[in-house]
Amino acid sequence: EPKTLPKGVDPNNPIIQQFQEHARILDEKNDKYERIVKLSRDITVESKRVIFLLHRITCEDDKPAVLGEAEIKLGDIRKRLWYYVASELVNEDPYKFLRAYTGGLQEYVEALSFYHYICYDELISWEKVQEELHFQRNAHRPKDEVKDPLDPKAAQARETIPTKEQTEDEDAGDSVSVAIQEEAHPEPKSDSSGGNTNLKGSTAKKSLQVLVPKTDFVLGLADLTGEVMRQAINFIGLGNTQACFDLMEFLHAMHDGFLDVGYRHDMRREMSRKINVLNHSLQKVENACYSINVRGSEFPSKTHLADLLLNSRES
Amino acid sequence: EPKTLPKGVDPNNPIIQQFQEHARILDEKNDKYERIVKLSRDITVESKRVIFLLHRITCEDDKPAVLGEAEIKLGDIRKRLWYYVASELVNEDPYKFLRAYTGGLQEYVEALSFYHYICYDELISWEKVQEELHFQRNAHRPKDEVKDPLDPKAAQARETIPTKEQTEDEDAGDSVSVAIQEEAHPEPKSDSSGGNTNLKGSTAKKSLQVLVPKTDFVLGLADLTGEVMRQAINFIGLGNTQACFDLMEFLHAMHDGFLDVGYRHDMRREMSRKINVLNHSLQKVENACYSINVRGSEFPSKTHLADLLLNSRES
Amino acid sequence: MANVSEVFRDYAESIEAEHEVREKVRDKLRVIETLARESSAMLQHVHQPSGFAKIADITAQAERHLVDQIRPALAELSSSVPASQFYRYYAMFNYTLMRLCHLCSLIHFLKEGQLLTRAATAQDWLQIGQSRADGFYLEVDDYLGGLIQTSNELARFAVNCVTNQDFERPVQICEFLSTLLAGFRLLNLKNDNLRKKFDSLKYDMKKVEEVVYDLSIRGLTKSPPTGALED
Amino acid sequence: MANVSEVFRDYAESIEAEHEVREKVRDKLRVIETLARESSAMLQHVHQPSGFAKIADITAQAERHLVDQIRPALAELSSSVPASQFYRYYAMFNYTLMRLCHLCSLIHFLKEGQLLTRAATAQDWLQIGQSRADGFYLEVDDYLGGLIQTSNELARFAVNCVTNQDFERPVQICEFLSTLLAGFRLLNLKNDNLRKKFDSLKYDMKKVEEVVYDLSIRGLTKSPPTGALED
Amino acid sequence: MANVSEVFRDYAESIEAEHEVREKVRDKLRVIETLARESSAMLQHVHQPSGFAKIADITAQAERHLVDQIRPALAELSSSVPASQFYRYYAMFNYTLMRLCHLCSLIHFLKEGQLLTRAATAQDWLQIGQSRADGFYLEVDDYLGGLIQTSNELARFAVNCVTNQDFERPVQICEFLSTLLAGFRLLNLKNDNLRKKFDSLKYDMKKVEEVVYDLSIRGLTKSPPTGALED
Amino acid sequence: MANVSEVFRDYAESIEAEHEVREKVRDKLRVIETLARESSAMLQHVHQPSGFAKIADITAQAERHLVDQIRPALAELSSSVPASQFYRYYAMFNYTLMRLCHLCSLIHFLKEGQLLTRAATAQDWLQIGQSRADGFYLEVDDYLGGLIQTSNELARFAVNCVTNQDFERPVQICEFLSTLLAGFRLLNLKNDNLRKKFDSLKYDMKKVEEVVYDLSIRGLTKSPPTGALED
Amino acid sequence: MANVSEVFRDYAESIEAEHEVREKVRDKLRVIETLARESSAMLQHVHQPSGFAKIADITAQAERHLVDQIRPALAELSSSVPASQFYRYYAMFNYTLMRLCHLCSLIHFLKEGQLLTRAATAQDWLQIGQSRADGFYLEVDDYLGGLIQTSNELARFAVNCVTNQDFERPVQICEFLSTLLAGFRLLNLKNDNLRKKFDSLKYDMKKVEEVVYDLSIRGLTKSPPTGALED
Amino acid sequence: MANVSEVFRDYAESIEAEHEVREKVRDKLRVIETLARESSAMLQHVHQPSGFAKIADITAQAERHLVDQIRPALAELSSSVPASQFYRYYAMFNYTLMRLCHLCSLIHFLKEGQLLTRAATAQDWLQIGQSRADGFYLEVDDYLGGLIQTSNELARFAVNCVTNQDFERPVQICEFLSTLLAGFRLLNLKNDNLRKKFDSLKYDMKKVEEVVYDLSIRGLTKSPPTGALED
Ligand SMILES: [Mn+2]
Ligand SMILES: [Mn+2]
Repeated sequence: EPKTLPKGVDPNNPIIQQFQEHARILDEKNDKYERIVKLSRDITVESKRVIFLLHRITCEDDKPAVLGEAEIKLGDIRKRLWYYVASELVNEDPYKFLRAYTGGLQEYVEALSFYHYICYDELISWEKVQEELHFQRNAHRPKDEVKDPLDPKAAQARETIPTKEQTEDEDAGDSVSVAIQEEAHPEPKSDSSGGNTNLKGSTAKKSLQVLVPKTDFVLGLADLTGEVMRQAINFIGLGNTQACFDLMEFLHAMHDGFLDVGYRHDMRREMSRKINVLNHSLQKVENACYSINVRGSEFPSKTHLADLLLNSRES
Repeated sequence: EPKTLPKGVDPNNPIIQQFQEHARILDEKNDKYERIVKLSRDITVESKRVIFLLHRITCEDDKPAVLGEAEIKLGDIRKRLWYYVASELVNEDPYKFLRAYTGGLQEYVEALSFYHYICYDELISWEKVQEELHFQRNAHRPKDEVKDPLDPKAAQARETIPTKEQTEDEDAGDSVSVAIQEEAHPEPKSDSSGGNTNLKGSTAKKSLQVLVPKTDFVLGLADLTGEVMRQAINFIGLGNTQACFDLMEFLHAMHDGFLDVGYRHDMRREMSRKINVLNHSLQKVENACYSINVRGSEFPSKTHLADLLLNSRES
Repeated sequence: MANVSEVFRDYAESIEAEHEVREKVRDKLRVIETLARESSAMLQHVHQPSGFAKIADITAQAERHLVDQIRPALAELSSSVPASQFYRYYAMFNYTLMRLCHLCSLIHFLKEGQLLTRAATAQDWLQIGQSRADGFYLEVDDYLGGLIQTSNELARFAVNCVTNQDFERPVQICEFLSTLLAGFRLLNLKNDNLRKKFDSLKYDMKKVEEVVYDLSIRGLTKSPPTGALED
Repeated sequence: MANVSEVFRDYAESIEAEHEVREKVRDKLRVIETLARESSAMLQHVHQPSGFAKIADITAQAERHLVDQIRPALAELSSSVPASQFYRYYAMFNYTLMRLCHLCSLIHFLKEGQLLTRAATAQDWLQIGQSRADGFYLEVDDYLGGLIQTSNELARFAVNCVTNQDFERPVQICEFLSTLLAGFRLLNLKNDNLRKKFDSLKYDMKKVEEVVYDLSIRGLTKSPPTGALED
Repeated sequence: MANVSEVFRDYAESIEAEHEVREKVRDKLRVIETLARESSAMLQHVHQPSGFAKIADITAQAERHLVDQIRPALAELSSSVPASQFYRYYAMFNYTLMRLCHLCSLIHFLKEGQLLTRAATAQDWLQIGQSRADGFYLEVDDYLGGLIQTSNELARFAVNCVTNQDFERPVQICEFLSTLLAGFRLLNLKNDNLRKKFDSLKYDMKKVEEVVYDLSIRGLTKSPPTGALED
Repeated sequence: MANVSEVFRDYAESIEAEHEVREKVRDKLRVIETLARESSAMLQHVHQPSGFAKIADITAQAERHLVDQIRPALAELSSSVPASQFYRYYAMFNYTLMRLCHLCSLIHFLKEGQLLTRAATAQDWLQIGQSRADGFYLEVDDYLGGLIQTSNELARFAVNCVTNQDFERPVQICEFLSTLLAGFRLLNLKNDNLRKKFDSLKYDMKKVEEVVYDLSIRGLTKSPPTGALED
Repeated sequence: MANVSEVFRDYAESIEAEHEVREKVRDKLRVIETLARESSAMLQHVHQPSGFAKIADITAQAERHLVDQIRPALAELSSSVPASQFYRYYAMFNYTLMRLCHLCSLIHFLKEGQLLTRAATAQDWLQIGQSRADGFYLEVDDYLGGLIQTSNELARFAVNCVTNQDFERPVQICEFLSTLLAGFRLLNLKNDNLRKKFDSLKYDMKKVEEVVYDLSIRGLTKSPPTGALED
Repeated sequence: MANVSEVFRDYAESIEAEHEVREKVRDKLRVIETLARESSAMLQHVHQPSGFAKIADITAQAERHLVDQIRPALAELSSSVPASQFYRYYAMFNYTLMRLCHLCSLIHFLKEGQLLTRAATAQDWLQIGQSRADGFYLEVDDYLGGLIQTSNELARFAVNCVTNQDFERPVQICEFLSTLLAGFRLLNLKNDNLRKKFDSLKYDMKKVEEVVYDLSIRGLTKSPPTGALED
């Protein structure tokens, strides 16, 4: 680094040397932070698109195609964006850079859990999300010391994105890869004492991963409820009233969950804001179900009503 | 684009086709916006570093080396970051994306004007700043339709950064370049009616440029005053009291200027905040000059005082 | 420091110039807004029993008003915005453009029962550009925002149709909204203004579905509505 | 929806666990803060006439207090933070660490007239790690923040030295701050907390320069101070 | 500068004087607010089954209360505000005047099914001025604000009418709101507060239209409502 | 000034003492809040189809939980607040008391369909004082704040009753809210906080009236509700 | 309800009329503000080394500008505000009047070293009324607000005087502020805004006292300042 | 639910009662504040050359004013606050009490050069209680807050002493502040408000140290100040 020293500042002065070292550390941290922020923004944009894609499902028959496309997109986000975040976090305390990627992570959890709910009709678990962001060591790795956004080599290394096939089948990146220290991540003594750093059942050896703090996971789930509400309103518009009742049940379960979480201590302000939104979403769906019922009551039988609605739509 | 259509939605329905087109336009705009935001963040970081570098000047002898390094860094920012912003803005209304790059632009103006002030002892003009962000057409050009951050080709195209030499001497990018429409940017009828879109004296034909709105230019200058204040305090610490008086004069001139600007209409809230900071900076320097004088008065001659301070520093 | 004051003098002039443009734009806008308010007021009559019978007259009148009065006023606005600086002043007239799109698409729907495309809105109705190259033009966002205002109005209209004994039109509106909804679903909206409005479209859909339902169970629709998305 | 409640039960447990860690950290911190306040109180005496004569005693006492009391308390804090989650709780003890660095570098300067390096602060004085690999460690930011607190204290001290008829030490402090300033100038600081503190360092420098100036014009310095950055 | 403190003593007195006026106005206002609250409480009964049958009694009682109690209290307030400084204290009683207008127009509508004009509100009901020349007077903004409060109340009332088996009144309310809405559309509302309230009026209109819809689809309205604006 | 530090040491102790009270109060509160959260969670089930059938069970369970767990915890809190300093720490437990009142009045209404008075809440349910003389006691504001929380919950419940085919309860809720609203109208709400909540109560009332309207227009109510305020 | 729209048309006109007054006031104000800005800019030069030598010229120029340009502009503003509605539009020109008072009292002090009274400010300098009876007049609050702006400017000026080797004027300024402060202390400041400004006056006083201190400890004042309040 | 409105009427009364206490407290406070303002104004004269010579007279006058006027006014306030509800209204008079403490300690220091203890402040000067058991009493926080106001005033006074050629008193003030600072350092300040004030005390200390420095470097102090904390 050709750092110009002011005149009269002795480059051999140990204090000056020490401060040069401080400068290097601060710059590296800042550069890494910026790189992660940028990846996070990309993840946010792409996750939002997955969510929109999933809203295009209007009936059972739509599912295979849409879910297939969503799966591919999610895989791309994982392999081409999260992978680089993970690489940046090798040998770092992930909490140090959490603020840089928390936005992207929450949006990604929202998208992934929405996908999962539609596929499997259940809430995704934290383990599953964390597992998704756990990468095999033999995958392509970018240079470890990528630093200067102005350094073309470094930038190139990051942007030589492994295509889907590469990531899984090849180990094309060896020429630019650098040994990742063999030592495993330090681990908390037990899961209960430390919380959520490590993968359950995984010793996390020699692996690349992006830590998913449980709080960010749950904040992502809170956003999910907004999408579920939108879907419920959608389904009413489409005459699928039963689905609306099902989604209400799901939201009630989520509401129970957040009711418990909502009063916990040391909670981020974000959380209470999101819980507020959840309450509104739930009430919207409750009101929708109410109006289905209050109208349905004018007609003798509920099934008859459904038939009628179906007829008026499909005939 | 393999866009999955929900079942029952006829892909040949003209309305649906129309909305597919709307979707394309919205996505493109959003993608471009994101790309510019990222470039802007890089510009901000690098500009800040130039400012810090310039603060390392402690005496006349430091100048050549530091200014040389600063010039190289500013050139890099220009050729490697602004150039890509300019490419993104080809055939776009720059105001459309101004919010995406205004942060980087203001910080860049701050750095550039600080550099300029130290070099030439004068305030940089808007024309000069705008000229700096004006690029020749035969320079390397990235693909025009770079869109998807997930598309490896596109990302590669952007990140295959031209090195300093390339940008000036070669036209290496032809293989990925795409014809930029020949048509000139639309121009306002006259400079006075429209304000500050076009380069004075330039017909802006076939050129790449990043628009520098005068307001952003002036906001950058407001930040400059903060750095000038810091430098003045620096100089007192270094015993260079005359420099402090000179900088006070400069700040007085800036203060006069902003006094006028400060009460203009349609002003951004940002501006009044920054003018407030300027007032504080000025008073800090005034107080510093005051204390030089109130102390200097205890001693017979001012030059004698300077000698003494110099002695106590340099001997 | 002679050049400092030059720099600021230059800037002061440019502010002054911008200020003038803004004043001019504001004046032109004020005219358009008053006219648009008048248009809305005319179209409001379709909700009332007295106006219901003369929908054709009302829409014809509103269309004439749009062509004869709003269009020239809009042309004046358009010419007061420097072509290359459309977005510099965009936030000023943005909302008004959206409202004009709404008026166009509402009148068109009342006349034809059809969606008015962006091309037609810009070219045939408002006579402004369709893309950046045309100078003053109709942004996709504004066009879409206008459509959603129309959907809000139509949901209300469907209710009043029934009050006024028209049992056909709600079905037609239902199909229209259904198509619109399918279209909007194809868009990737950021968490912005448009997305929130899109949600209101879903509620409109629901409301109109309920009206159609009320009609069907009472056998008041001539025939069951044909699938909205299958035409 | 059985798995929903499982997910939340799991989360509730993890919150509870985190809460416990926080409580523990908070308790440990409270002890350290009280001790650090005591240390500061001891060191305050150097500003006063009564304490001025016994600087050596005071620093010795403060150092003992640091070694005997603060260091073990810090070790307890350190062991209550899971090694891999240093940054998870960082904001809780961040400021306290900075203050401890300040105490170390102040005592060291009063004793030796020298800057205490980060390595020495971490290893010899606080006995915590120097890098992420060491678990609980001394971040560069905190070390630097501590140095600036020391510079603030020394600027005040320089003034009081003169009141107490010590005309040598201000010159020594002047040189020290000068070196520190040169060092800080090498850093690229974001517009953050540290940068604002850095500005205060410049004011300290200015203040101490004035003191040295006052002494020199009155011939109260034995010899002109030697260039601060040339040693 | 000997006379300076005298000068300031003068000012101190003038400030004291203003303070006294404010105290007095505050006291008078407190009385009116209590009375207005009582009026509101009486009128609330029209929403309830028990009160529904005796609407005439309730309105008569509320009107008497207004004439016998509120009017004199308002006269006292009016006389405590110096005529030339009406606008100086305007912000203090502004909201209360609005509320009184609301009470008047609500009672009047319940009795007559008609809009109460500003002239009548000021002259006949509240007995205050109609223009600035009359001293304490009823500002247009306050009158309009009161009307909108009435529209909110009537929307709620329309709902409760149906619950109480009155199927005529909702239609009457629908026409009333429709007229009001058309009136408001003519205003170029600069006042942001009023504009927000105007939005609530639109919402009330929609609500009442839905009530009328529900009645008409069930054949519960005698005849389709006749045109509200057929002038 | 020799005794100064002694003096300060005294103060330090008194500050420490207050600190301890606060810590203790905070600990007790934490327990109560956890319990209250559990109560709320139980009562939430009445909104859900699965819980709707077992309302009696749910309220019985919640009542037991309140008597067996919350009441003793509250007694501990009460004894940790020095009687003469009730208001010194009031802001700490204020909100929690309000919430407990809400739980009591909600359970009581679900069981009995009646309003729970302040006397009963304080004496029978929470077993704390009713006036300042009793030491730790139930302030009027907190009682009222709790009632309004209950009204919010009941408005939502009315909607879910319909979803769960119970068409009687909404009418009962409507009467309850009507009574509450009439009561609140008699108060001169100085407390801004309470006034804002009062607005939410008005909104709840309107919401529930609309539910009853929906039921009655469809002939789903047995009979028109009998008057709530017929005293 | 046929006459309703006529009624609303009336209101629309009255709103339009008010709108016009506001537009006119705004226009007049804009002119004054530009002129006041120019005045300020002139007076700014007294702080600068280049301007310091020509204070008499600068103040003379500023005074001429005030008399020749600002005064007629203010007369136009005054005549555009209906006399009986002074307070209705007060908030619009309030701040500007304050600023003009500031300019007057600053020029006067620079020339005479004396406080300008409210009577003189209103009558001799601005030529507007002194009490409500005079129509457009100078409120006490505005006069006081202007004085405090002047104190802010003078505190800064005292510092710059020293920089420009003038050691007399700071003493004079010190006395002036002292008088002002004593005056303000007699006022019962209800107006929060003024109270905040009063705090800034205290701060100015302290600042100037420190300047005088710096001068006197270095023997730069001719004599200790004579008492400001010796009445 | 017949008795509900009775119940609410009860509550209405209790709310009214509280309101009356507040009104009364507010009135009493207003008197005290005016008196305290007068006291401050008297004491201000010590900063001015004219007053400097007659410090003894000024403090005597201020003390008389405090004993004869403020003390009885405070007794009236004290009796208007129900003993058991001291903390309920605490926030109303809190700040005023602090200011009275400040006046007492300032007068005392000017007379005796000593710190006034809390006991003496409460018992001898203000004649209010010292602990909660005494009813209306002097809280530690308020006493400390008052001391810090005094330190602010004394820092300013030290500067003006020098201007008025008194070179002894700054040294005395320096010792006083030093003692105070040491005392505050022993406190674990939880109260955020007090902590901010503590920072201002540190700043005052530094300022006064600089004054003493200026004196001692010029040989204007008789002797180096003797140790402040040599107990
Ligand atoms: Mn979302
Ligand atoms: Mn900067």
